[in-house]
Amino acid sequence: MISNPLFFVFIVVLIIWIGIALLLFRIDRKISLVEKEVSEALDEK
Amino acid sequence: MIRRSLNFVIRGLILQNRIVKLLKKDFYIEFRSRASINISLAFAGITTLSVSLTSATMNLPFRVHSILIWVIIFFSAMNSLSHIFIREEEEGTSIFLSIHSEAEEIYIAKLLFNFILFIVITVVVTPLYLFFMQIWPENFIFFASSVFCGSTALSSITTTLGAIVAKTSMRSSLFTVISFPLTIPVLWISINLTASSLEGGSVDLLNLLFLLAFSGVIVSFSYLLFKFIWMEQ
Amino acid sequence: MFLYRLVYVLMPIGIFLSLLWVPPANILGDASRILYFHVPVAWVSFLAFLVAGLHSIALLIKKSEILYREAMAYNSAAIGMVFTVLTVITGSIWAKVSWGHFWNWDPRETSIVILMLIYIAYFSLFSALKSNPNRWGISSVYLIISMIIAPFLIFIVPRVYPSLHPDTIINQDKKIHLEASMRITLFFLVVTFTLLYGYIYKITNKLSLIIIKLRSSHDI
Amino acid sequence: MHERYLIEASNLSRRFGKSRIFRGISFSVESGECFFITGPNGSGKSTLVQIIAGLQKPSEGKLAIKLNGKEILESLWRHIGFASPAMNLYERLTVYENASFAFRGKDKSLINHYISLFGLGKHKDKEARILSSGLRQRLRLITAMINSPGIVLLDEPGSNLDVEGKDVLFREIEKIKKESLVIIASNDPEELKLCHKGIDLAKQNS
Repeated sequence: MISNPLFFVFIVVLIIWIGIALLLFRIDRKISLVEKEVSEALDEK
Repeated sequence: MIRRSLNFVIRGLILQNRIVKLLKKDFYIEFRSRASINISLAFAGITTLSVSLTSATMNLPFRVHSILIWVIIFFSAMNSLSHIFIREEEEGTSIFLSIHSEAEEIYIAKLLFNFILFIVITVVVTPLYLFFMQIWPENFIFFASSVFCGSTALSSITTTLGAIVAKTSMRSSLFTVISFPLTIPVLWISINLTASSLEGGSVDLLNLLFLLAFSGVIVSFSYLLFKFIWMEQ
Repeated sequence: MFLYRLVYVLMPIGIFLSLLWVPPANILGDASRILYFHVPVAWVSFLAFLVAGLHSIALLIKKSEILYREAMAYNSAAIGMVFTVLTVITGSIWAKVSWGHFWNWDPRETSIVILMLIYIAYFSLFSALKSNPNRWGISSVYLIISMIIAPFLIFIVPRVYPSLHPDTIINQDKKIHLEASMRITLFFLVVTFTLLYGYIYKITNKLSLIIIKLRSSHDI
Repeated sequence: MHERYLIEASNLSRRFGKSRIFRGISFSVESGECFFITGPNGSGKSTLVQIIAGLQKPSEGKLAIKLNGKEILESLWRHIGFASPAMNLYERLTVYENASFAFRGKDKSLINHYISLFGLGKHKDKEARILSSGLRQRLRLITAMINSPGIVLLDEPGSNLDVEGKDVLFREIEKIKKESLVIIASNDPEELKLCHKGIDLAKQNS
């Protein structure tokens, strides 16, 4: 399995997608923060 | 166009006058407190001595010698280089400084101060190192100019970074982090040059010029950008 | 925005091309398929750095919409940071496959590591300036200065100092064995990843703009 | 004196991160006028003075400083004398050196003149770090007035001063306010009496 070079290709692609997923996760968290802020601002009014 | 350049020259002359004043002020303060330069020189002396104590009998390759020289110079200079700006911020004198001088004048004065400081440190460190390690460069002029050009490039980049660091809340601990990636190319080339001069290689004019060009580029951009660091625009 | 959404179509095609359509390279075999992912990711990390630097220059020249421009530079750097880390990881895997070591301090590797350090320094500077009203100016100056130094690093240092290893397999591979189909695939994936970068960048910028508008309308 | 200065501020506001210090400040002052800024602690007096001096920028609004009708865009500091408790002097320089650092003219006897005017004559060669806070305040005032600038910005000019020091200060302000533009930020009613117009930041913000 490990001697198969396609295994490494697979790992590389996986790592790239994990990285992009983390980036998306960060954006997601930022959006939820803004959501909270918006609802608080609306409550005040 | 002519009027513009004339204006520039006149401004330059006024600048000069203020710069001398600023430099004088920095040197007075430095020699009365003597805090940073003493620590730097003591640091340089102690590291040189301890390196020679432990390794003088060994026959180190020239490349290692050159790395050691630059490491000693770099770390002894580090403290005082950022100190020149940090002191203004810590003692709260930056308002007094900026209400009486142009940002560009401050930059040039500090750059000159740092440059002189750096040269003083190298002038102390290098002969000490050569003496204790019992080595002598084949081509002394090449060796001296490699050290000189490296110092010029390093002091020009660290002046700007010192100004940046002085404005942050963490100061000296941050200085190492932000200066490392930007000083690496300079250190790299300086170490190579010094090594080849110790080995007795032929004069590498291209790399010496590279170091000078590097400092020229950095100084001219810093001159333009300094006001954005120093004050809100 | 539509242009960037093309990434949904192009990315699957790109994956198909790189994994199934392209023949394996001569020496490396199937492991050469890493190239089609590693190179675009590395390209994006430099592109993001460039975009962040250009935004900083625009910010210092125009001095308007300060908060938004500052956020744009920051967002680009944030994406670039992720892609730089990905480049380092994928690159070291490839190095392991082709040279047998994870890390060799080849000039190319060195320059990407220094780029990563510049990003890290930028983010630590940014967080250390939190309470400074002039954060936009100082962080922009840092990005611009490092953008000036980057070419020295990336182009001059590898040329002045040839790598300790003679010509690497990869470099030979790139020069000699890159066939037309490989070139097309590589180009295709570079475009696709650039679009992906642009897409994420647009989204984060929109979000920053919303945050800025929200904060400024908050206390009036 | 042909130099007529004019400061026009319209709708200035300043925020620091998320919090706002003041907003909606508008005023205009001319040469020959004395303008006071008052308000409780934390209402942004010092910040406003620093904005006028160009040390900080307003977050919103416009501040225009004009000389003979033309806006000064460069080297504003050449026209300004500034003293504030936030402005520390160089501890390691002597009184004379601090004053001459601020001095931009040719005639060096003026330095001695100002030093003895504010009663620092016998402390001339002492380093600033061994001065008392009152003497430091006098030195600050010296550095603000030594160039006889067109615009004088004084933030809490009377703090730490004794009766004699205040006498000198008031006499000097009376003298310069005929030709220069003087702005005083303070809570001391005695100092505010020097000026005939001004703003109260507490009223502005409510």
